[in-house]
Amino acid sequence: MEVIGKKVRLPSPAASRIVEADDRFVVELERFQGPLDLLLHLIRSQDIDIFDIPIGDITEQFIKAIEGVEDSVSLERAGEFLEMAATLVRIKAQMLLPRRDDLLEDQDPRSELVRRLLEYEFFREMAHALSAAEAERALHRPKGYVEPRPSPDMGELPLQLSLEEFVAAAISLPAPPERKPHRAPVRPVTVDEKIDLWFRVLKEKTRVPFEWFMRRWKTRIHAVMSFLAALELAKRGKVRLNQERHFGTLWVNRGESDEDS
Amino acid sequence: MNPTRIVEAILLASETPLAPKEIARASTDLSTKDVEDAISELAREYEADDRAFQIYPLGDGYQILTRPEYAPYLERFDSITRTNKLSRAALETLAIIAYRQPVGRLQIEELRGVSAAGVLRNLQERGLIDIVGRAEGLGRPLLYGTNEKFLDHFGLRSLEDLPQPQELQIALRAEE
Amino acid sequence: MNPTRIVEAILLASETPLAPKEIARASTDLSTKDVEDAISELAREYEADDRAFQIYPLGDGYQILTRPEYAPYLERFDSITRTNKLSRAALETLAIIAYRQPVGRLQIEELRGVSAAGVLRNLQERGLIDIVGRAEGLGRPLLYGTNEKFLDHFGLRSLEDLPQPQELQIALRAEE
Repeated sequence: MEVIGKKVRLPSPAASRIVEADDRFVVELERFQGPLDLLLHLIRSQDIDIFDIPIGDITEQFIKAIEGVEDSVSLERAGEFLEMAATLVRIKAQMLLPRRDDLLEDQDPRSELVRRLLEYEFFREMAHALSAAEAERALHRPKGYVEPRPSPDMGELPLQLSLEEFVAAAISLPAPPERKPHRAPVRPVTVDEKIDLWFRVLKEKTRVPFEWFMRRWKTRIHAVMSFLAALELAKRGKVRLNQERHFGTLWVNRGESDEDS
Repeated sequence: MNPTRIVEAILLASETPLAPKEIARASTDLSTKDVEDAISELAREYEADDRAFQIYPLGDGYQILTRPEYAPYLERFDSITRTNKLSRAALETLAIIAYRQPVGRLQIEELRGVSAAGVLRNLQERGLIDIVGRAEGLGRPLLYGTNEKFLDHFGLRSLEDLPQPQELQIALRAEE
Repeated sequence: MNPTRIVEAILLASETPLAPKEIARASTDLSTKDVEDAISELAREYEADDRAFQIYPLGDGYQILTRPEYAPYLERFDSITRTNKLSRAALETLAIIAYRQPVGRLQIEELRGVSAAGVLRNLQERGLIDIVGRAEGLGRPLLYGTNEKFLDHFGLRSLEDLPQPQELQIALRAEE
């Protein structure tokens, strides 16, 4: 007998690259299923060793790719991308920090992310295999017209159900499913906005602890953007960052030439 | 490709009877005459092979249908495959309706976390529930309740005789 | 009546794949074994006669379907419907459910890094997944699993027809 139910085959590795390595900084976010998909694209399209991700470069590329994310996708999806940006920045910061002696040598801050990426990649490949199986199955059509037949009168079928069974079913009804917790919409925030804020604050004070910024906004994305803004300003020489001791307060100091932006 | 086989595939897969002229559109190599010949050829084959189906003319089209002598088997098959027992989904839905009536579809779906449309139809066909009204508000959704047949089945005189065990979740308990 | 013909009539008149056990209910003289023999016999006949259709195994059941080589001829008929292709989000979510079932929404969201509520509702409406239980713990979240219709949609006999994770490791390494 001929069989549809052949084993599903995996796509060839080449076919599994969803997007070619076109200009990798111009990515249309809608093409990606989410932050993991985008991240995998950046890694695979540049032949980067997934077990040794250059987190600085990738973070920069990722943030560049999601610039203006709030305009191109829904707020909920934007939040998903921004959350990943926050994770990347955190990993990057952890890699920069000096290793504490009490931490194990193999505690690579990237390992959890790598595990998630490989796991996601597995299911992404599976989705490809399923898609091929779906297309093959769709070549077969069932009988289009099935003669209507008088349906047996259900009302006349004897019903086997005791009151005990009925009450038992009522008792076993679980409590209603959990409601999705309401997520406060994330107000989109940009690095530029934070840069302006640093300038304004540093007009009045010569130096500000980074935590002072963190305290004012509870959401992670504000912290991330503030941090990125501080890094950007340090790069441009507008501010100096210093830390008096490891794991101590990170100070943002007014730079020497801070006349304008 | 053999035109007779193309016609066979189309006749099987079509939801409506198709006229030879329409079938001929499947391929530029196919004339209406070819299709008519193919249909005659298929009818002869099905007859000679004693198939359980045949090609029947309907309006100006044709369709593959089972032969009438198999109708009793189909009927028996239908009535046996429908069971005398309620599915788990139907049973739970019936419980929600019995304890919360009058109740709308959305409330039932919220309590069970799944779509209730099919189950509600099934319970109505079995005659255990009725539409008892409409709610206020958007779209004025239908409200369901149990009926006489439901009470009769369990030998209850009224809904007040429905047991109210302690273990019933709050949403189903009678309001004090 | 010839049991092979009864089975043929029932298979032709069904909209969904049928298991031999179900088909056997059509007649008291029909055992599951008889039905299985009849299905093999019919498949041999359709093969020998070069019919445009064949009997295909899908999940636990069997269904008469057109052969793939006729698909191009069926495309231009409005009366022959095509099943809509699933979105990538739906396919990825189904892949996770197929391998990790029973699995809850939060696990799916963790794996894909995106919200799953809309996709899950969509897959449930298409009948490709079922709620198969509830997890322990806070809120007792719903757990999802694949069903017979899932197997049918992808032309699978069982979940074992899906690639094994080990096979994929090779694909992963090959790409590095």
